[in-house]
Formats: sequence, C-alpha cells, structure tokens
Amino acid sequence: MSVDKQHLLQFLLRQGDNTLVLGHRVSEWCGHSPILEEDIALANTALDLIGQTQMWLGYAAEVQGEGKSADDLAFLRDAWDFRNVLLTELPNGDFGRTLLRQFLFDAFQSVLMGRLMQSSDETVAAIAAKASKEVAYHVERSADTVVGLGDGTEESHRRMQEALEYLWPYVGEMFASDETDAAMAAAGIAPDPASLREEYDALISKVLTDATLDIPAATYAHKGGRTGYMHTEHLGHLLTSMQWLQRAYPGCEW
Amino acid sequence: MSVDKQHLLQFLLRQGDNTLVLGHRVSEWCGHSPILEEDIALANTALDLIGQTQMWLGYAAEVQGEGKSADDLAFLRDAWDFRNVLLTELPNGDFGRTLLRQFLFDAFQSVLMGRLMQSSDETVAAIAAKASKEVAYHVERSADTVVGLGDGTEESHRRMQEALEYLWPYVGEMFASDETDAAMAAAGIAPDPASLREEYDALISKVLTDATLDIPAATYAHKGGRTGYMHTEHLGHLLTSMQWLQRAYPGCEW
Amino acid sequence: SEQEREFQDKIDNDIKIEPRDWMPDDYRRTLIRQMGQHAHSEVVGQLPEGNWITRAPTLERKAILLAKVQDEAGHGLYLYSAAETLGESRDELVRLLHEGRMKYSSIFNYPTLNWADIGAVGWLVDGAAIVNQVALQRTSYGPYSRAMIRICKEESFHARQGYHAIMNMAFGTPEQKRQAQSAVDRLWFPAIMMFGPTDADSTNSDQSMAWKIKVKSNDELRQQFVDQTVPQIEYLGLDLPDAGIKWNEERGHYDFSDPDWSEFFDVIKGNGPCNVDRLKDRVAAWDDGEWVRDGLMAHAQKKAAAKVAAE
Amino acid sequence: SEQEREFQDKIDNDIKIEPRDWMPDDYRRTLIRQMGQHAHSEVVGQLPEGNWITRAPTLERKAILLAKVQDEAGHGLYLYSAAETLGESRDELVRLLHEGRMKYSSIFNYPTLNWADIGAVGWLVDGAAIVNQVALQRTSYGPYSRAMIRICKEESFHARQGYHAIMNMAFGTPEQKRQAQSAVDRLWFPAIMMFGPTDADSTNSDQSMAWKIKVKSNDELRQQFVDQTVPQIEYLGLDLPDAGIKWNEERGHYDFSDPDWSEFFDVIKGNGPCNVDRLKDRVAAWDDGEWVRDGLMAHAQKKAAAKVAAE
Repeated sequence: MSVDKQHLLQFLLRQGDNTLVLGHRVSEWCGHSPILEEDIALANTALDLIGQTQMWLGYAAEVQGEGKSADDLAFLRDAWDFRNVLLTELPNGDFGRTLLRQFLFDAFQSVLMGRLMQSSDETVAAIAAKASKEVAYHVERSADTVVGLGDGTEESHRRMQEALEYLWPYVGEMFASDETDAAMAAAGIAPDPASLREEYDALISKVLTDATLDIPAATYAHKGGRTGYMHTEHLGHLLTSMQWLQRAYPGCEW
Repeated sequence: MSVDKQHLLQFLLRQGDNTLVLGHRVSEWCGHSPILEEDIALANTALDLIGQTQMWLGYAAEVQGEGKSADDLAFLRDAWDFRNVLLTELPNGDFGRTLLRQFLFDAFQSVLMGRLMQSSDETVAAIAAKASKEVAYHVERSADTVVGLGDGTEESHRRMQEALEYLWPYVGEMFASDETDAAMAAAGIAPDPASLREEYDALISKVLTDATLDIPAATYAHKGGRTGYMHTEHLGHLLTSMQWLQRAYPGCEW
Repeated sequence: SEQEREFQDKIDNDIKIEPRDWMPDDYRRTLIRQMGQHAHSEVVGQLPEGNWITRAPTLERKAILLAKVQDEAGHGLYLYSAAETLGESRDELVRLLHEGRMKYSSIFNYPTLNWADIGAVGWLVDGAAIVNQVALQRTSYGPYSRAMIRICKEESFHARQGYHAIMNMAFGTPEQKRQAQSAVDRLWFPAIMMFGPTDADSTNSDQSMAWKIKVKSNDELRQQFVDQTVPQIEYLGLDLPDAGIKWNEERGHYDFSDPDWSEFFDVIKGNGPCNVDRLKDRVAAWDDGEWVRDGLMAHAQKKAAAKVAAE
Repeated sequence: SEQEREFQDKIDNDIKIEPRDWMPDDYRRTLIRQMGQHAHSEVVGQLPEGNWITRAPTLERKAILLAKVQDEAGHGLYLYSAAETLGESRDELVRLLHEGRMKYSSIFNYPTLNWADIGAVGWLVDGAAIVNQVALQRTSYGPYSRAMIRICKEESFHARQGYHAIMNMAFGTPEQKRQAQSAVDRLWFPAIMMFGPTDADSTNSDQSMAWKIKVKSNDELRQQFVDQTVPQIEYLGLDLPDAGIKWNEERGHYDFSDPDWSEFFDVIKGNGPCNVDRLKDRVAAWDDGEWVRDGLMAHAQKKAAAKVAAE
C-alpha cells in the first residue's frame, strides 16, 4: 500500500469511527428519552449515523485491500485502533449533554461535508453528498433543541451551561491537523480541518448566543482520539457491548 | 460422564457461579463507596468471593473432565450456561441495596456452608470449611450494616425497605429444588435447599426485625437462574465486561 | 335509547364511528383503555429490543433494529393520537401507566436473553400482534381502524425481518441454532398468551364484539397464529416448543397445549420477570426528562410572547 | 526562638517529631498538605485500576487487583490518620479535595486503556511512588515516617506483581506485546513527572529539606527511578519510550529527556485527560453516600442512647 493509501485509510477511519461511535452512543437512549418524539428522533439520528458508517468503513475496507468488510473494521478492532475524536465517545450524560454533543458534532459535519462534496476522490464526494442531506437536518434539529433548552427554564439553562463546560475541551480536537490531513489536503481529497474552524465558530457562536450560553474561555483541548494515541477510558467500555457478539462468536453469519 | 457426575457438575457450577457473579457485582463498587472503610470492606468481600469461585469452578472443571480450567468456565460460557441464582446478578442499585443483597446471600451461604462441611464429598467439605470462615465474617458485617441503615434515619430506613421490596422476590429461588438437588441429597453431598429455609428465615427475621424492616407479604419468587432457563437481562451485560479480554484475545497467558 | 339504537345500527352496517359522533360512555371508556394499552405496549416494547441495540452484531442488523424501534415509537404516537380523539390526553394515559393503573402487553415483561430473541420478537411477537391488528383494521372506531391499517403495514415488514434474523441463527453454527431454539422455547407460550385468556375466561368480550371493538375472539386469533407459525418453526428446522402441537385433520387446525395461565395472571399482576424493571425504566425516563419538557415549553412560551410583543 | 532551635536540633539529630511536640505552624501546614495529598492519591488511585477490575482477564488477576486496590484504600486510611495527629480531620481534607483546593498525584489523571496499563501502573507508578516513599521513611514526623514504613512493604509487593503482569504481556502474543509497548510509551513521562518539577523550578523545597519533610530532591529521586527502570524495560524486550535515554558512563547514570513540563502544569491545573472525571467520580461517591453515613451515625447514636438509658 502506498503512503497515500495509508493516509486515505486513516482519513476514512476517522470519518467512519466518528459516526460509528457517536451512533452507538445515541442508540443507548433507545426507550429512555424525555418524550416519545425524542425517542423517535434519536433513533433516527443513530440510524443515519450508522448508515454513514457503513459507507465510510465500507470504503475504508476497500482502500485497505485486505479483504475485510465494514463490519470487520467496526467489530474487530480494539480501542487503540479507533480514530474517532474523543467528543464522540464521551458518555451521554443527561439529555441536554447528549443533544449539545450532537450539535457540536453536527455543526462540524455540516461544514466538513460541504467541503467533501468537492473532493477529488469521487467516492468520498458521493458519500459526503448523501451524508450532507442528513447532516443538514441533524444540525437544524440539534441546534433548535440546544436553543430551546439553553433559553428555557433556569434549570435547563444551568444544565446546558454545565454540559458546555464539560464538552468544550473536546471541541478543539476536531480541528487538529497532522500529516494525514496535509496529505489529504494536498491531494484535494479533504480540507485541512484547521481551515474549517472559522466557519464552525461562526455557526456555533450564533446558536450558542441564541441559547444564552457562554462559550468557555479555556482554550485547552483534549486530544488523542483521531490519532488513536490516547482515547478516554469510556471507549473501551463501549466496545465491550458493541463488539460482544462478534468477539464471542467469531465468523458467524448474522 | 455418569448421571451423578452431571448432577455434581451442575451443583458445583451453581456454587461457583453464585460467588463469581456476586463477586463481580461487588467489585463494581471499587472506589465509589460512601466511605473509605467501605471501599476496603467491599473489595475484601469481592476478593473472598472470587477466591471461593476459584475453588468451586476449579473442582467443577475437574469433575467435568474435559481439560478445562476454572478460568475457562468463568470466561468462556455465555449467559444461558451460568447457574447462579438471579439474586446475585441484579444490578447494585444504591449502597443499601448492595448490602441487603449481600446479607440475603450471606445468610443463605452461612446456613449452606455449615451443612456442606459435612458433605460426603471431601473436596466439597474442604471448600465449604474454608469458605465458611469467610462467610461467617461476611454475614456478621452485612447484617450489622443492614441493621444500622434500616434503623438509621428516616431516609435510610425508606431506602432499605424499598431495597427489600425489590430483592425479596429473588430470595425464594435459593431454596428451589430439582433433580440435581435430589441427587446431591441422596448422595449425601449437599442438603436439599428447601430444607434450609427454616433456619434461614429465623436468621433473617431476627436481623430484619432489628433493622425495623417489614418482610414483604408477597410470596412470588422469580426463578430461572440456577437452572439457566431464564436469567435476567442484566447478566448478559455483566458478561460483556467480565469476559471481554478472554473473548477478544483467546488463548493468551495473562 | 334512540341514540343507542342508531349507534348500534351504524356498527352493524360497518359504518365507522367518528370522534364527534355520539357514543355510549362504556364504548368510549373501553376504547380508551384498549388503545391506551396498545400505545403503552408500543412504547414499553422499545425496551426489550433496545436491550440488544448496543450489542447488534453487524452494522446492518443494528440499522434494522434501530429502524424497527423507531417505527414502534411512531406507532405509540399514532395510537395516543387516536386515543386523544376520544378526549383522553397522552399525559393522562402515561400517568396511569406509571402509576400501575394501566397495563401494556404482558409479552414485554419477558427478557431478551440472546440475539435470536430479537429475531423471535420480530417474528413471533410482532407476528402475533399483526394477527390481532389485521382483525382490528375492521374495528368500528374510525381513527383506531385507520391507525391499525398504517401500523399493520410496518409490522408485517418487521415480522419478515425478524424471521430473516432468526433464520440466520437457525441455519447458522450449532451455537447459533441453540440460541434460536432457546428463543422459541422461551417465547412460544408468552406469545400465544398475548391473545389474552381463553374465551371462557375472557370478561367483557361479548359487549366488545357487539361493538366491534373486538372483531375476533381470543381463541380464534390464537388458533390463527398457531396455524401460521408452526410450519415456520418446522421450516427453521427447530424443535416444536410444545409437545402438544399436532395437526388435527378433522378440525383443519393445529392442536396445541394450553399455556400456564397462572403464569399469565402472575405477569398481569406485576410479577413477571421484568415488570418491575420495565416500569422503573419508563418512570425514570419520564422523571429524568421533566426538566427537558419544562425547558422546551418555557422556551416556546418566551418565543410566542416575543412574537406577540413584536406585533 | 528557643523552641525553633530545639525543634531544628531534634530534626538534625534524627529524632522524630511526635504529635504533642511543639512545631512551627509552617511545618504543620506543609506536612498536612503533603500527607493529605498523599492520602488523596491513594484514594483517587483506586479509580484507574478499578476501571479494569470488572475486565480482569482471569480469576487470579482479578483477585490480585482487588487485593491491591484494597491495600491502597488502606494506605489512604493510614495517611488520613497520620494527618489527624496534626489536628486536621479526614472530613476536612476530603472537603478540600472535592472543592478542588487540594491535589492528588498527577499520574492518576491519565487513563488506563489496556490491560497492560494495569501492569504498568503497578510497576511504573507504584515503582515511582516507592522511590519517593523509601526516602520518606526517614522523614522527621514520626507518624508519617511510620506510615511510610508500613506502606512501602505493601507497595513493593504491588510493584513486583505489576512487573509480573506486564511481563506476561510483553512476552505474550504480538497483540499483547503491542499493548505492553503502548502502556510504557504512554505512562513513561507521566511516571517521571510524579517526582514533581525540576529542582530549579521546585518552590519551598529548601525549607522542606531542612525540616526533613522532604528527604531527597525531585531530580535525585527521578534519576534513581530512571536508573532502576530502564534495565527493566530492556529486560521486557520493549522499545525505550524516550529516544533520549542513554547510559552516561561518566555520571554513572542514565541520561533521559525532560518531560513536557507544560503538560505537567496543565494536568496540575485540572486539564489532564481524566481530571474532571476522576473528581466527579469521587464527589459523586461522597454525595451519593451521604444518606449511608447519616444513617449509620443515627443508628449508632440510638444505640448509645439506649445503652445509657438502660444503665
């Protein structure tokens, strides 16, 4: 495999692992939402994310060229081989934190997918085109909920502000750049994430202002997810559930 | 394997799975107890239970005669092959429920181990002799805590009474009898569990009375753990953690 | 009375009763109870399947299960809406559920213990539900009947997917087949209990039949389910879960054993394997979500007030 | 003053200071802070290891880990008791921890991400702790010194067990070896940061050394740890985690790279990978346990009152 292919594989794993892990987290809500409409909406969000995962990891497996499937990549890698940003693996917390995490991710995806639709890699462009429609809907919905809860009661405002304090240090990692990103940018496959920050900040500033929430001043950013160097302790526990059947009964048809 | 051996194996799995699963549950408290002394005590309880598991499952593996180890039995059977009573697999709930579950089980073990020390099977008698010392300490400690919390504040009393309502329907299964129990009794290996109920009731009535708790009137008993027919949904989740490494990396030395 | 006679005439002539039509109080009460229980069943029914969403073995299976659970929540919405046309609010029905004063289908008080159970729930449980719901498409209350028509379409899709999932298990490795057998063994009797007690023991059935709130008797529906399901079990190559199942040439139906009705009544009374946990989960979801509902409501009111002020 | 001179004479002559002896306020304060932080570290240190107790791969490993964590909680008790001899209650120290006004060892703000990390924590983290604690056995305050002597014995046992655990990983399958390498790579710099900033940047060290609250400088201890650990890494057949590690014949010590001290100060400030989760876990344990402490206290008072009444 040429160096470019290794970088492309990393890039695709980052995309697919983000949606896989966040989709898993969102699916944990099933049957436990504050209101029936939210059970439906969260299941729908999880479903879209898993659908995007099938595309990203399917292409990743193809690029890898070792005869593996998207399922192999999803269910047979251990934590340190995952490339999702830490934000996506954080525990759900309360409903507000889940929706705020969703919004912070949706906003990133909405900016990124817009650019990826112009990718020089046709498959990437096609996946992004399909995902971007879903993402546009997700970000609208999560933004509305964040505004509603931020600018709701005193309690809902307090909870959302606390959620923002907790999640904020995990936002920066989405915009980290390394040699893989440089290679993707050079090949016209994907933009350098750092170049997306301005548009992202404009988008979330507007929504968080409408939500009457204060963006924390702290600039510290946790990292280690998208490189795999240091995930949180939470990811390992998530995988024990997610990968259970494939680990316990290897090689089955399901 | 003769029929007797199959029954003996079942009997040993029931003993070992009880201590394994309860030991696992108790170990989940690590670092999260209400007070440092309880972190120590709970770790100690879990440690004793895991030690007993090594003896019971070690002997079970020997009786099974398929060249397996206690670890193979602990980490490579799926939920339906577990033979622990449902009581031991219930989620911890709050500290009070954990201690009450412990007491309800310790009381049973204290009665049973006393009898098993007279077992016609020397290995069973030896394991019981060793376990009974630990169990005597456990039941004293858990009884004291149940009394202290039951007869403490209004809140602690309410929580303990709620815990008792929740746990009570799982007590009956410990005294269920089937053909395995009949075979064990006939061979003088173990008493019929039903024959232990009177002594058990006397023991727990005294403690629960001191704890100012009311034993629920309901006589319904959940069952399905000691036969493996129908565990709770909780056991499967417990196993995803407990068996993770052995499932993900089969055949390793640890 | 005149009204009562007219009402019954409509029913007898298969003219649907609509929300604004006059109806006997008991008809309204019975319908609210039945639709409410049905709605609650859809909502609580998310839990046993949700129990395996985080462990679904492939991305495809996870997506299918998510879509199914999403549909079920949607069915809950249709049915609560249909009940609202009779003047009973969703919040009130939910309150009655949480206080233990309304029921949901007894089947959801059984645990899902292996992956084949998820297939079996789709195939057997949704299968049984469909038998009942197909009949209810002809129910006399218009909104209920129309909800059933929509729901049935999605449910048959689920039942097919469930059968496909358990097929993969039954035709898979010995371990997988064992799980499929266990699922059928454990869920068979609970599934045939879903149609309710035997006709002999079924209270209020006559009036419900006359009002076409019920369209077929419990035993008729049960027989229909057994007849369609036994050949499917055989196709899977699994052992029949009831030694009493036998083709009766004379009747043109399968004979089968009675379930343990004392178990059924125990479950109904709240003593099933999962009653306590299921209700606790639902109540916790509701209570933990109070601040969310309050927050969103407060925001909506602020927005409305701001709009009025701006006008 | 006279008292101060006598006090310093005792220290210079290696006579232990005991709780009732006169001591300067700063000596007391510094000791309380140091012992408190040490106690907190033992308590918080349960969490990263507890993270793997439920996933320990064998019964034996699970038992060893449980025993270790139990010991650590015990060390916490010794140290809080030692601090209490200076008039500071455990509750007060815990309050300061929970309010973020007292620290614990920065190492526990790093995650345990694979099973080899558990071995590495025993070997590297307890190993580093021991280097520090062996020196502190000679500390001037009697109760602290005696606590250190007890603790050191158990800690060396843990360090050996940890090394044995990571040996199995390093000498195991390629996957296991990869985990061992990852553990060493991730934990090396955090471990050598455990000795605190370089002597040049270490505030208040001179006074602590004069009082024999500190017995060796941070850099001396760090060098000692590096010297004992590098051969162990080599024995495991793992790559050295720092390209700068090299035997310096002249010094008779290993040279090694400075850790990224900005990371250290970030972690101290609360920005480490796990600071927020660790403190949240501890505060939740304390808050959730309030009813338990209150209940047991109320019962003890009732019993005491009943005893008085009976007399």
